[in-house]
Amino acid sequence: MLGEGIVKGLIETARNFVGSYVDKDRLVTVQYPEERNPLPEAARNFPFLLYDGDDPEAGLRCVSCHICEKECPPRCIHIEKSTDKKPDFVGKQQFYPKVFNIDVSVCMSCQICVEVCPFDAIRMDKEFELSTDDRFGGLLWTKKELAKPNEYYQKIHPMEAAETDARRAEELKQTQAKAAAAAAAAAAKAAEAAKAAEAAKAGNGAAGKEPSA
Amino acid sequence: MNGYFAMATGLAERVDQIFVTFDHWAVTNTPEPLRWLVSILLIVVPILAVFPGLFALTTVLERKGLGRIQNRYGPNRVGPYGLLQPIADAVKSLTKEDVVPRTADGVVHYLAPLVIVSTAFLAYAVLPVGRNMIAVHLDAGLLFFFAIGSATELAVFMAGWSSRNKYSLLGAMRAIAQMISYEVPLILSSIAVIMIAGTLSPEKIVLEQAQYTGIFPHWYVFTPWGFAGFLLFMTAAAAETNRSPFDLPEGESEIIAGYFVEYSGFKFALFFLAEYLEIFAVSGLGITLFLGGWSAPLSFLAVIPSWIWFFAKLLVMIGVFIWVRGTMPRLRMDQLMNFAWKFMLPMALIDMVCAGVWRFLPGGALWVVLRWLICAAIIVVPYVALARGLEQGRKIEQRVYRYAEEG
Amino acid sequence: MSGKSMMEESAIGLDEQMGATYGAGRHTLKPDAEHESQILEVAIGPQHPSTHGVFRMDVQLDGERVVRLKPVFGYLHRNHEKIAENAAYLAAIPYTDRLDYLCSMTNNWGYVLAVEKLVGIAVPERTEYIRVIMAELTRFQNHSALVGFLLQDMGASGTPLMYAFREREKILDLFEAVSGARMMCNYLRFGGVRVDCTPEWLEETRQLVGRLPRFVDEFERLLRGNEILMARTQGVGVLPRELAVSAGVTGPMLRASGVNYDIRKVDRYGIYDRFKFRVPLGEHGDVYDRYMMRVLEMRESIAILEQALKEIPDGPVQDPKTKVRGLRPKVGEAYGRIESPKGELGFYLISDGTMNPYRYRVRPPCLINLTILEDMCLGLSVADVVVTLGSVDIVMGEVDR
Amino acid sequence: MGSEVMEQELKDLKVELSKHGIFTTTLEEVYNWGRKNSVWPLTFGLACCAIEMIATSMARYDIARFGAEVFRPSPRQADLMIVAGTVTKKMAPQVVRLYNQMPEPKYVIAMGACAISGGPFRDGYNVLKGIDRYIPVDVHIPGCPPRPEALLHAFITLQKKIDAQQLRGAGRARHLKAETPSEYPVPDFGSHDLEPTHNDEVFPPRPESPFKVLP
Amino acid sequence: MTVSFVLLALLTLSAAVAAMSMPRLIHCALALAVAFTGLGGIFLNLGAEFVGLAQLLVYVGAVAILIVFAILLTRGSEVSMRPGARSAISGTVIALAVFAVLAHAVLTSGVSRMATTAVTPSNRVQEIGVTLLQQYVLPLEVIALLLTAALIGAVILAWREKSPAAQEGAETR
Amino acid sequence: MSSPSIDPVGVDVSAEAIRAALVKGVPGCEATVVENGSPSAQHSLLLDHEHAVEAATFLRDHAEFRLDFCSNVTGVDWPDKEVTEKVKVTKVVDGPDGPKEQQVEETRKTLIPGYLETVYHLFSMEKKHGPVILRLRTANRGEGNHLPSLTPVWRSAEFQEREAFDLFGIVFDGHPDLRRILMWEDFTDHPMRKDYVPPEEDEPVMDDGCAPGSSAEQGAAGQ
Amino acid sequence: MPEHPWRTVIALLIGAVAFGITPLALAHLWALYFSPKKPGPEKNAIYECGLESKGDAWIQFDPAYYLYAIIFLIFDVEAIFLLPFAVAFTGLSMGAAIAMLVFLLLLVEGLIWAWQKGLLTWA
Amino acid sequence: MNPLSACLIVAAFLFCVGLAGALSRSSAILVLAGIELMLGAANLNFIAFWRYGALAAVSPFHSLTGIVFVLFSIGVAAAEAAVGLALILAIYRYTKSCNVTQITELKG
Repeated sequence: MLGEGIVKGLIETARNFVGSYVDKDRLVTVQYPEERNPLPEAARNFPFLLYDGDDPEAGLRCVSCHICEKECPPRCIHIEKSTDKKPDFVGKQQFYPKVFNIDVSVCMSCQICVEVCPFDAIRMDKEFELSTDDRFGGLLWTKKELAKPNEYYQKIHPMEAAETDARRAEELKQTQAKAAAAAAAAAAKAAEAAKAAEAAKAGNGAAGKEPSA
Repeated sequence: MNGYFAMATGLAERVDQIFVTFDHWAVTNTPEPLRWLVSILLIVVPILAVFPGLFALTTVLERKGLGRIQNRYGPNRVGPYGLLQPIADAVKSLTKEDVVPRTADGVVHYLAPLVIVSTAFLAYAVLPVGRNMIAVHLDAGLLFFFAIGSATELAVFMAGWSSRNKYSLLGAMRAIAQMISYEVPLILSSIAVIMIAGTLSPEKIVLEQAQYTGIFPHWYVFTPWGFAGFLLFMTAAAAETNRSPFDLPEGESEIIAGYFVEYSGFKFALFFLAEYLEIFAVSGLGITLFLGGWSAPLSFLAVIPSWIWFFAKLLVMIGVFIWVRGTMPRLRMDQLMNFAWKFMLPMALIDMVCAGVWRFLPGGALWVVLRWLICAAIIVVPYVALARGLEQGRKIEQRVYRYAEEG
Repeated sequence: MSGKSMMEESAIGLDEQMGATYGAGRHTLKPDAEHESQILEVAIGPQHPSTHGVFRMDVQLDGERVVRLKPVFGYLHRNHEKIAENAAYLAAIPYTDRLDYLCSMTNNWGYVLAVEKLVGIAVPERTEYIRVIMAELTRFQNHSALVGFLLQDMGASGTPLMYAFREREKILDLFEAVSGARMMCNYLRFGGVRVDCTPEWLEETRQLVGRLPRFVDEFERLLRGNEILMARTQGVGVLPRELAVSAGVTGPMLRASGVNYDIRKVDRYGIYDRFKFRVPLGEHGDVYDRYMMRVLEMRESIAILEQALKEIPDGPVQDPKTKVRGLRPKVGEAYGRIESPKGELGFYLISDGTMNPYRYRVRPPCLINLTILEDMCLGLSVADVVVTLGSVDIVMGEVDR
Repeated sequence: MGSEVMEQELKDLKVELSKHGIFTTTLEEVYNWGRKNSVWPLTFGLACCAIEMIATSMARYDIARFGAEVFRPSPRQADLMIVAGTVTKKMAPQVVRLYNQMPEPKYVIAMGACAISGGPFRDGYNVLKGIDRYIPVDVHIPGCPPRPEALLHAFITLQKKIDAQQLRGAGRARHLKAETPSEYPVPDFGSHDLEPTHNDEVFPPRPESPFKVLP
Repeated sequence: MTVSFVLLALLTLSAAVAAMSMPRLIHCALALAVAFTGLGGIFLNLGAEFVGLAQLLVYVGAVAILIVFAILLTRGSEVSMRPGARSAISGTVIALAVFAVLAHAVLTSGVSRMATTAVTPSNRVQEIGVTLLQQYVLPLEVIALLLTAALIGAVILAWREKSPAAQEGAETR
Repeated sequence: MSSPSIDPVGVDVSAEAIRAALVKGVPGCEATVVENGSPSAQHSLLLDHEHAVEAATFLRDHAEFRLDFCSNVTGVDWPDKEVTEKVKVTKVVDGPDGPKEQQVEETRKTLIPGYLETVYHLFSMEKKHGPVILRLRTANRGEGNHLPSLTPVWRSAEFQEREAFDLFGIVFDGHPDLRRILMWEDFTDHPMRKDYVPPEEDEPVMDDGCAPGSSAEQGAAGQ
Repeated sequence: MPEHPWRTVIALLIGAVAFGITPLALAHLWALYFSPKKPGPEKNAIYECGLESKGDAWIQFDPAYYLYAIIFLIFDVEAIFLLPFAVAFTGLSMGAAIAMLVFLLLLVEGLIWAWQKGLLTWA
Repeated sequence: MNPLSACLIVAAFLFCVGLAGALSRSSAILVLAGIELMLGAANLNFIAFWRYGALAAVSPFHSLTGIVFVLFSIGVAAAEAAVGLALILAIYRYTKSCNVTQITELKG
């Protein structure tokens, strides 16, 4: 009968109209600036650089290996390697990025840089409120804007961060153990050497400073 | 007890007639030479204030209502509950640059929105919005309404043609074809009412319906021909005013924005205003003809002022329009025309005949039910036949689907 | 002065253009020698509410009847293939996300499948299940969005689209929870997926899948019996079976024309042979059939999802032997294809033994499904053209690449 | 003597201005309030971001709350152009033409990496490296694609920007100055590239920007 | 003779002159619609309510539309629409002559000295209906016949026979 | 994963079988099997220009093959290759003690002329098998860039051949509507060719001369 | 009031025109004082989906519209005769009603003819 | 001048405008429009005589004759317009012109 389907449709919309006043499922709007749906742990938007400790310069995990730069599909990362080195979290001497720029106006949020980074130095941020009227200044992020402390990472990706931290702690422990072993070996050697000769101070210091990789 | 009742009805009467009384008071207290001016102003100004106000309200209600149908809020930030939204829109439109295409016909382009708005306003002259509340007492009030309404077609044509835009011309042609096709059933379905009421004057038609048997009113919508006529009338009204599902002339997905593609700023707003004014006017006429105008739905509810009833009914009608808009897709041009000529027009003619039969059948006690049934049959049988014809002629059916055999 | 000459011009031009009729099974609608009304040339698009992006149709109208329709592409030609040929194999995955931007998961799968063929990679069991789950969720959201867009093209004021997106958001939430992004998931990897899904995620998905049939029911109540919808779609944009096959039309559109060809069944890629699901077939090949194919396939997707979510085993999600980064296939070539929601999505790769593919080619279902757009649309009105285009289900990112 | 007259005139002007001051201020407030609360976007999607733009107008995010769900398909009635997606060189002239055909005041949001800079596709031979090469952009949203919330945020940013605009004085909004153009040249299709490749008037966007265009 | 009559007459006549002299056909049609409106206004002014409104309904609502459609359908002819100088002059001269004769007749006949009734004759719609159906039944039926004949005739004239295939399609629908 | 090239019923659609059928069914047809070294083992058939359309029609209408579905058509560019090989040549060298035959190692450069290639992936919707891969090669990359069009056989090739024309500059003789499809009409290059150089773009750069986020090597990345 | 119904209608008409003109004038004033109009060759070109508009919109149109206009005209005139009849209907005899029925049927005949000819089917 | 003769003068002028148009304009459509104007002028005369004529006073039986006549006239005019324009359309279809002079020329 002509009109039957139309009436059915009308009933359906009426149900939704009335439902919007009583049923949470039929009023799904999240009123954005005031209300927000929590972002899932995995959510990603743009990369940032992690640093340990308080000093974004000294604690920066990036060792300027250029892997992310090469793998970045849209090639939005620009790194310039430093000429000198600084110790990383396990105390190994590493280069650091003199310049680390990410052009977020190009970044496609693919997370490949995070995947390929062997140093846990780059991670994805969840921040998305980045609209700006400054075309270049606001969208070219330098090392200063990119560096975020590990605590921030722990806050936005708790599970992932815990895993990374555990792994790094393990790594650190291993390195320290190795260093300790090396130190012990060196000490033993030194003791031997001391027995053989009297000059043992210099060797001790060198062993402590340079753990075998 | 009786005294209270009388007092209550007296008070109700007073409230009901408050505007009329004020009108009289103001006119009689004006010095003689200015009297005509005041009396006219007291008619014109309320119309020019109330209905555009209603338009503003409706735009926001429509947006919110659609929102609710679609599981969302709709405008709710501009002013309390988003009610100031139309004012913001008006300010924006007012200060927006006005662009007229180089090759357009400037004068006609400028005149089109003015013509369409003025004719839309004129229709309110014969609309009784309450007891004794009608702007102009015309013997041929309904004819006036239709005559004024027919000027809209030319205005639409002016808008579409003068823009010299392909979409707008297509939209205008669609709009005219649609309007002329649905104007016939619109007039014919109201003729049934005229036949029974015996007058072209809207106020008298309302008075005819404002009688009660027991507590039930004599609205024409409660008769078979009236019910069918009401549906036909409102369908034709939706088409006349380009409302969904008949909004082809401004079918966004096909011809961008129809005949006002090239209009910007407040001229565009005027088109919208006119469109909504027409919706109100023609809904108001539908209410007047079939739903008892300003009369209360039950006799004891007459204590509520008549104008409240009128506007309440109008709001309900607007609500239905919004509801339909939120539900239905749009018809296609040929379907629209077929529907008008092959369904609406025959049904309207049959409805007229039905009204004639109703009048000539005796209204005695036994006959009440019989008359009702006979008239209902006169309506329903052709309805089924015509609907079948529409469906089968176009091979429209719910299909059953097969699945590939498992391989 | 201009009137007459222009009329003649357009008439002559039309005749010339009409002279060039060609092709197997191509319909032509020759305008009558003496034209009652003048031909109106209208461009629909590139900015038009119903061309689903930046598509353009140069239409010639006789009144409202279409006598000629030329699709114009390239407004979103983003050089996907060239970029992928200049990048490593891995770097192409996020670009495939942006091909058919409604269905990043299936795009990933198509590409990953081609690379797996090229290199010869085995995929862990659990991964296969995850891929099926993702693909079917994608298919579901794509089809529901399509039905919404189709109704939008028909002039419904957004309601079906809103309902479709309401459900789509829920599916996108799932995608985001597992892959980190709503639309551009970049989730699949050669020989696996990037990260495993958690048991909680699977549980949430199960719950959502349990609720999806209700949504389809609502959709059907709203639309299926609607007389206007039926009148607008039945008998409109008919695609005959032979033409569909010749034109290489694939996906629901092909099946609406009655050809039983579903790559999930034909190639049995992944683990689709383990699931029981049916392939709905249309009879008339019109817009209504195409619309109904989507609705019925949504139900089949739910069936597959239920089975997959029940049977999904534990295990690794990445083939440990596969080098995801720095992949260097042997010299050779491979063509891999999947049944994406829109049709056959194929990837053709030629390796010259370097880190970058020598030739990277996408076989876009949308573009090829558009081949017969003109044949379907001739003689229809503009409104029908819009609906017919809507029923093809195009995404310009894939058409133009 | 001349300077005295000037001073007197200046004083009169100040008095006059202060008389009108309140009026102008309130007018400005109303003007900005109306504009910012009634931003009608052009129905115009280019690529992936368009889907997120649509999602923004859908039930979950509901841009209608800000009164901006009135997507107008005709540029004549639109205030805001959301460049949502990759602008290819083939499309760029059309985008510029649509912008030109919008009446003042008009705003542009470049949504997503592609619209800002060509984004991931900037190495492509057919991809325009940012729409701001041809038309001025008010708000940029990075992201690929930006979340619907990000678009809402950009919208709010635009509202703030509108709200801060002055009606009078040298610092008045761009569209209120008679000398600033309202339409920008539409590039032509060349045999290898668009001609010209950018519009010097708008690109780079700020004179004080540290960026320069090298030939 | 009231102010309103003069205004309406001026409107009608100037619109009529415009309708007959404007170069662009569509403008002519629109001016013609204004002239019809003015004429309807004069009817109303004279107290003939029903007829005035009927004039508006039919002429502005339908005849004007018909003319507009006819113009749009025969667009090729819009080219040389300026009245040719010779025919314009001769036409105007003839018309002026006719006007002179008519005006002379009006002014010299007894009409101008006739006493005019002060009251408007009753013309309630109901009375029109009764008159129509009691006194003028036959003309009414003849008008119906005429209208039907006009419908059929006009349609046959305007309708181009479709190709057999198209007609078949139309019939099966 | 089941092998897609063998149909469950058992029609052999391997390249070799197709070649045998072609040579028998289309007289004069030269079909060569092109081996594919990858694990996918999708070998292809190289057809000659003269018989390509005939062979395609034959394959489409063949009762057993019924390759009615031409899925994928694409161009491939193989630019001129300079092969450098070291060859030991015996030469007569004027030594201090008279002419003398000597083994000299010489680098010889041979220029292998490039060509453009079109690849067709065929399947059968009726028999549900495939793919059968056809290849056509042009004479060279310059004037001889002509190939017969297979659009008259399969409609699905229409847009894809246009695309190959647009992006690779392969001219398909017999194509009904060979225009540029993705780039604009006035565009003169064929960007998917390996030697295409994109136009120089004005890049905004910072004062220190480095473009935002893009380093020097990225500037060249587009090529 | 009742004695001058048309005066009110005229006043309403004037009011309505003023209602339309006032905002347009205000907008014009606004443009004059604050926001200068900036017309341009591109801006004031015809809109056509972002392309340059080719060909003219003012072309010869589809005759299908004309057929409907004719039928509409005939039925419009019919309505003019029906209205007085309908008003008088309550006081009329059966004979008069039948006369009107004949009138109606004559016109319906035209409609049926058009229907059968397939004229009412939009081409 | 009494109102009746004023009406008659206006009607006469309207008639002559229509006549002038019909005679001088070359477009057949405008010729038809001119004829419509002339018919309108005639209607105006009917109404004028109905309003000011003495007939109503003389015979109440004929008091509405003018009105009814105008109604019939409107009907006839509408029929004329429909057929006339259709005729123009039909002629236009064959001659591709609705220029009156051209049409006569073509007919020879």
